[in-house]
Amino acid sequence: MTAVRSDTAPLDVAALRADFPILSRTVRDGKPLVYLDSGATSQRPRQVLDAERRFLETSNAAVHRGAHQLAEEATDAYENARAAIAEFVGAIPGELVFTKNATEGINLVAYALSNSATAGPEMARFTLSAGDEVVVTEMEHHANLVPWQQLCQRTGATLRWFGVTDEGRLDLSNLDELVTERTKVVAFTHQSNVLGTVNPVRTLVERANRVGALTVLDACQSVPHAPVNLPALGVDFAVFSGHKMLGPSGVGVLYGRRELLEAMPPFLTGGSMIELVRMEGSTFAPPPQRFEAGVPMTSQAVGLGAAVDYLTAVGMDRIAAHEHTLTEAALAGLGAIPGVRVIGPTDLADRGGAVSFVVDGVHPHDVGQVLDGLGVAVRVGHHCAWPLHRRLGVPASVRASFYLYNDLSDVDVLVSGVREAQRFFGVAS
Amino acid sequence: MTAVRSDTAPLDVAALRADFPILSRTVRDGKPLVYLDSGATSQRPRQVLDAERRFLETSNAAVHRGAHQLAEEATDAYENARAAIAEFVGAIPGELVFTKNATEGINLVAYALSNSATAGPEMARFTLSAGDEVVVTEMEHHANLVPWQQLCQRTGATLRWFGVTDEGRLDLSNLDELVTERTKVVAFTHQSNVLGTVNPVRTLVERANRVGALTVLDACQSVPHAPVNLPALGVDFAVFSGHKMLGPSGVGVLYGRRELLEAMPPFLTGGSMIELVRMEGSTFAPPPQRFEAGVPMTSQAVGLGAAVDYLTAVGMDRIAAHEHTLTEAALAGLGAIPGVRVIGPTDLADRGGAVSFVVDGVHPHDVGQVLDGLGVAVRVGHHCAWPLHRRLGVPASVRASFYLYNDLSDVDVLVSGVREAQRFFGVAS
Amino acid sequence: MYQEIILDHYKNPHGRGLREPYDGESFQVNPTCGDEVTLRVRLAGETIEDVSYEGQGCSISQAATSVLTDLVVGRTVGEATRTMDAFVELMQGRGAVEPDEDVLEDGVAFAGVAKYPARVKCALLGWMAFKDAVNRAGISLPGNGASGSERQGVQS
Amino acid sequence: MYQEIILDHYKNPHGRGLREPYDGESFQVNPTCGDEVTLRVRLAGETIEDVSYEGQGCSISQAATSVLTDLVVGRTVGEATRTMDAFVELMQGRGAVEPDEDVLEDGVAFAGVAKYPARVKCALLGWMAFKDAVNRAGISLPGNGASGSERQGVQS
Ligand SMILES: Cc1ncc(COP(=O)(O)O)c(C=O)c1O
Ligand SMILES: Cc1ncc(COP(=O)(O)O)c(C=O)c1O
Repeated sequence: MTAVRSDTAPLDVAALRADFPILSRTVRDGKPLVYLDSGATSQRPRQVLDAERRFLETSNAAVHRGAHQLAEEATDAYENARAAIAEFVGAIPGELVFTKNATEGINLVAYALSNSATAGPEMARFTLSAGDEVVVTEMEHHANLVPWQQLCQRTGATLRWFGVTDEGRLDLSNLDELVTERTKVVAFTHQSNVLGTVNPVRTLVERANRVGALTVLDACQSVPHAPVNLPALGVDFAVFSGHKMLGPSGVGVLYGRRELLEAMPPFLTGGSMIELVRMEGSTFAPPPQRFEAGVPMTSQAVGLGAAVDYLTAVGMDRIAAHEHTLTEAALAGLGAIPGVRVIGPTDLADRGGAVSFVVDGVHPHDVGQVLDGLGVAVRVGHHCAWPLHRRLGVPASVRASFYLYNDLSDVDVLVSGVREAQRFFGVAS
Repeated sequence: MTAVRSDTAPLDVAALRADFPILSRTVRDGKPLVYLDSGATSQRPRQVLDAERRFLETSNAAVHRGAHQLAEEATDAYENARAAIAEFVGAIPGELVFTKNATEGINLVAYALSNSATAGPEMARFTLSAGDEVVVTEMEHHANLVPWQQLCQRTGATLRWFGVTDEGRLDLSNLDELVTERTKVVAFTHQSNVLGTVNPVRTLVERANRVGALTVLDACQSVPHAPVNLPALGVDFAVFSGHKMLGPSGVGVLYGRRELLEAMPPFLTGGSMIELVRMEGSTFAPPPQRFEAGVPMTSQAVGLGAAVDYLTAVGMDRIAAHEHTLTEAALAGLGAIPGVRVIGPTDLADRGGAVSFVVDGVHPHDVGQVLDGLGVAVRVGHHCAWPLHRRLGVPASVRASFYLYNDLSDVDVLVSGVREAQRFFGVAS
Repeated sequence: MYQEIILDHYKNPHGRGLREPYDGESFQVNPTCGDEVTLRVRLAGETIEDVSYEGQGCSISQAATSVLTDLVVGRTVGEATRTMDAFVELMQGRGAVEPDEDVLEDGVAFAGVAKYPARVKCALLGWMAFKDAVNRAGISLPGNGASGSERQGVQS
Repeated sequence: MYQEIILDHYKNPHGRGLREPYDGESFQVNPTCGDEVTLRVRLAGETIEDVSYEGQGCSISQAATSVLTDLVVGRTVGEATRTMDAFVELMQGRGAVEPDEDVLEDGVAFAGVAKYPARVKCALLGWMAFKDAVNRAGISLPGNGASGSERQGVQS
């Protein structure tokens, strides 16, 4: 195990960057790459690439299915990764289900709930029907919105949602009217992928607990960027994606309270998740296996295990502090440009490192294009949060998002690039 | 592009093996690894590992979501992989959906069918209800059985199945009684992962077409081992897994006829699969995007693209011929041992390279253990085909499965290892 | 990619605004960025008498729609189809297609956009709306401009 | 791993067969290989008077169940629990646990099996059935032998 840094000494970004091969490439005719799109997907350090390759060159086999030495080694590597990732979020291994991405994790919960309707009388506690309600927020990523719309469509339940204030905070003024005895699920994001807003998990969980609703936390943008202890947050379920936290694509995690995972019907079915199979019907394995049908993303889980080792060695507190510094600089730098408007909180309390903005008179696509020409990779569009953009009265925005390998010079390039876009489109003042 | 060999010149196995780093390792105190478990998962050549790493070190980004150069390159790599894989099975790119494994692909179809009940009147053609029937076979992998049991449970439809003959062939004697006007889906395996049996796709498809039932082909064990043209087979849907064909884990493929994919409701929902999202409801993108929610298994798709390039360069005809030779030798070698009984066809017509057997007086686990001690990796158990084992009157079996990197010496080690197990347990004659 | 011609059309769009009467109207959205256009077509027999539109979008989508009006107004549906096909071919050519200025006029300025796949959809948004609006006016436009596999927007 | 003692028990299992009367019965299956055991327990107060069983399985599962009968018949439920805990600890110890021959008797022969994780389930199959059968006889067996997270079989 790597040594854990819990201090908040500044990161040695230059040393860290040396671990990420892609960061030394150039784009668009020799411009150094300034990667400010980690909110969409992060880059991977050698340590993660090497761990996956080492696994594939020495121990690759189908896990939980074989008795030969490779199968044993592969199963150990896969389960050790689960244990490492569980520890990273304060959970026990049996509470972690590997999925292909966070999106699958949310769908898993939504489908398990609708499946409970036909899965036998003991599943009644999970069943939704007309009159029941699911509550989400207006700032959700589509991944934590559309599956709930679909669950409501399947079951006849009604979707309701928290609004967003002009400052980009959750409007909790009607908390008690929204979350009521009719509420079966409250699903919300820990940290907005657009605004950076960190939501008050405790307040929402307390209210949901009071009315007996399940809570589902979208932790995609929090777990990669700050220390997160999921059991301590008190949520029933949470999801995050490997590719946003230095790990491989193709692997995500669903955390679920043990008691719930044990009681829930399965979602995807097939090999490795069964207990007894007859043509007439089947019974299912205990969790987490019950929710991992088929040959899993084995090497990807191993890679994600290496990613959490890497993050732990750097120190999540230090990463959070580092991103705080970058966010502060970006808010100041962009805020100082006339005609640039940051959407989302401009104070740094309860705010993570995604900075979205619009430039008066220049469409986000065009801002992005000018930045791209300068080597700066940002995201433009609605960032899979279309209703949020509609609420804030903008069709789209430009988003810069930071990670441990960015530094203040990246912020400088971003800020001067935005000025350049204004000049190019003749809107500089 | 690599040159395609369509001749049937014998494989240069030694040269091929040099591409697979794991095959040069030793197990159990220095025994050379004899890997006969490719039916569970295959190993990966350098070319695939390198392609994935190259992608990750140069072009990694979220696909279909960004406008910067990395995002463009990543999207191109991902879509080029889709095109290469589509060509490999004779399809067009728009007919291929990337899933996490074949199991997800089958579940996708099964859930899309049950979702159609609440997805609007134009989906009525996909809806199942009480009185409708789903037909499978007794030789299915759990992945192509349990999802249909669950679909029936969700919809009230009835599951029926073809039996298996003592020789391990599909019993089609009651084809017309089983597949009737009530049948909505006929799902069956192309090649049994236990018996090696290749099923008569044409016969089943013709009957299904006659009654208007959808056909779902489990091509997990055929696409990796022989030339397969899915549209030419006439099936409506087919699935296969990357990890069984030299590609990464965490990526599978669902093939669907364009017209069906375009008409079907979505399964997993979230980012990248939408057309328009409002809090009140959403509409969905055309296929294949409609079925690819969330950030996909990007580098894994790229790796699978490299795998089909590799397979094509070697030549699928030659691979099939090679496995034919190995299967023939294994059937002869094992068949010559008193007390060893092969389950599955012993004639080589319509038979692929999985050889399962039982040894009188020695439990499969114990046979496998002795083989493992000799460096031979085989699979023991029911191989996720429990009903088939029950039908054949054995609780479990030993399975050797071959691929392009195996040669006749591997068969020799297997056969002498089985004799060794008999000696050890005192049942040699 | 930002040719002077494109910026000119962006800043001074031709034919902008929604006008009555019209024979077909289409609303199209680019699902990745939310850009949208509402476009109306007025026909006189086979001839496109007017194209009017409104929407929000980037320089590329706005300019391309402006160029579109220049290219199709006063032409027959058949001529417009051929122009559309040429423009779509140019945009999907990854920079490898040599544009014909006789056919595409100001549209040749978009040759550079074809090298940026993420922006191709922007350039085609107005054309998708045009094709759909003509269809809705009761005339079926053949051509490769908006086959099922390239459908990119939403109609409402 | 195939100690002589294991092979002896495998070839000449102790206490095999299902006998009447009994107080609790359990059916357990190993889902990965289909091996199964039906096991009955007869109690006299706190004392285990008989363990009878039938099933199909590999040498390890068969021998382990045979050893089980030697270890628990004639003992109290409390003693049996301690033995079970020691055996489970040995099996889950990856070869790092030193077995106590006074407690485990012939069971020490399974120390080598602990190095083969895929076979640990085989060695524990009979013990899971035993624990469940005692439970079904109305006596709750504590201990770490079959907590939720290690549940490996099916009960019917
Ligand atoms: C015939 C067959 N079908 C389905 C599967 C399931 O494939 P996967 O586990 O990759 O989803 C397998 C392999 O495990 C198989 O052999
Ligand atoms: C807040 C949030 N939720 C959910 C997701 C979906 O993650 P994935 O696409 O990896 O499933 C993302 C990222 O795309 C996100 O930022």
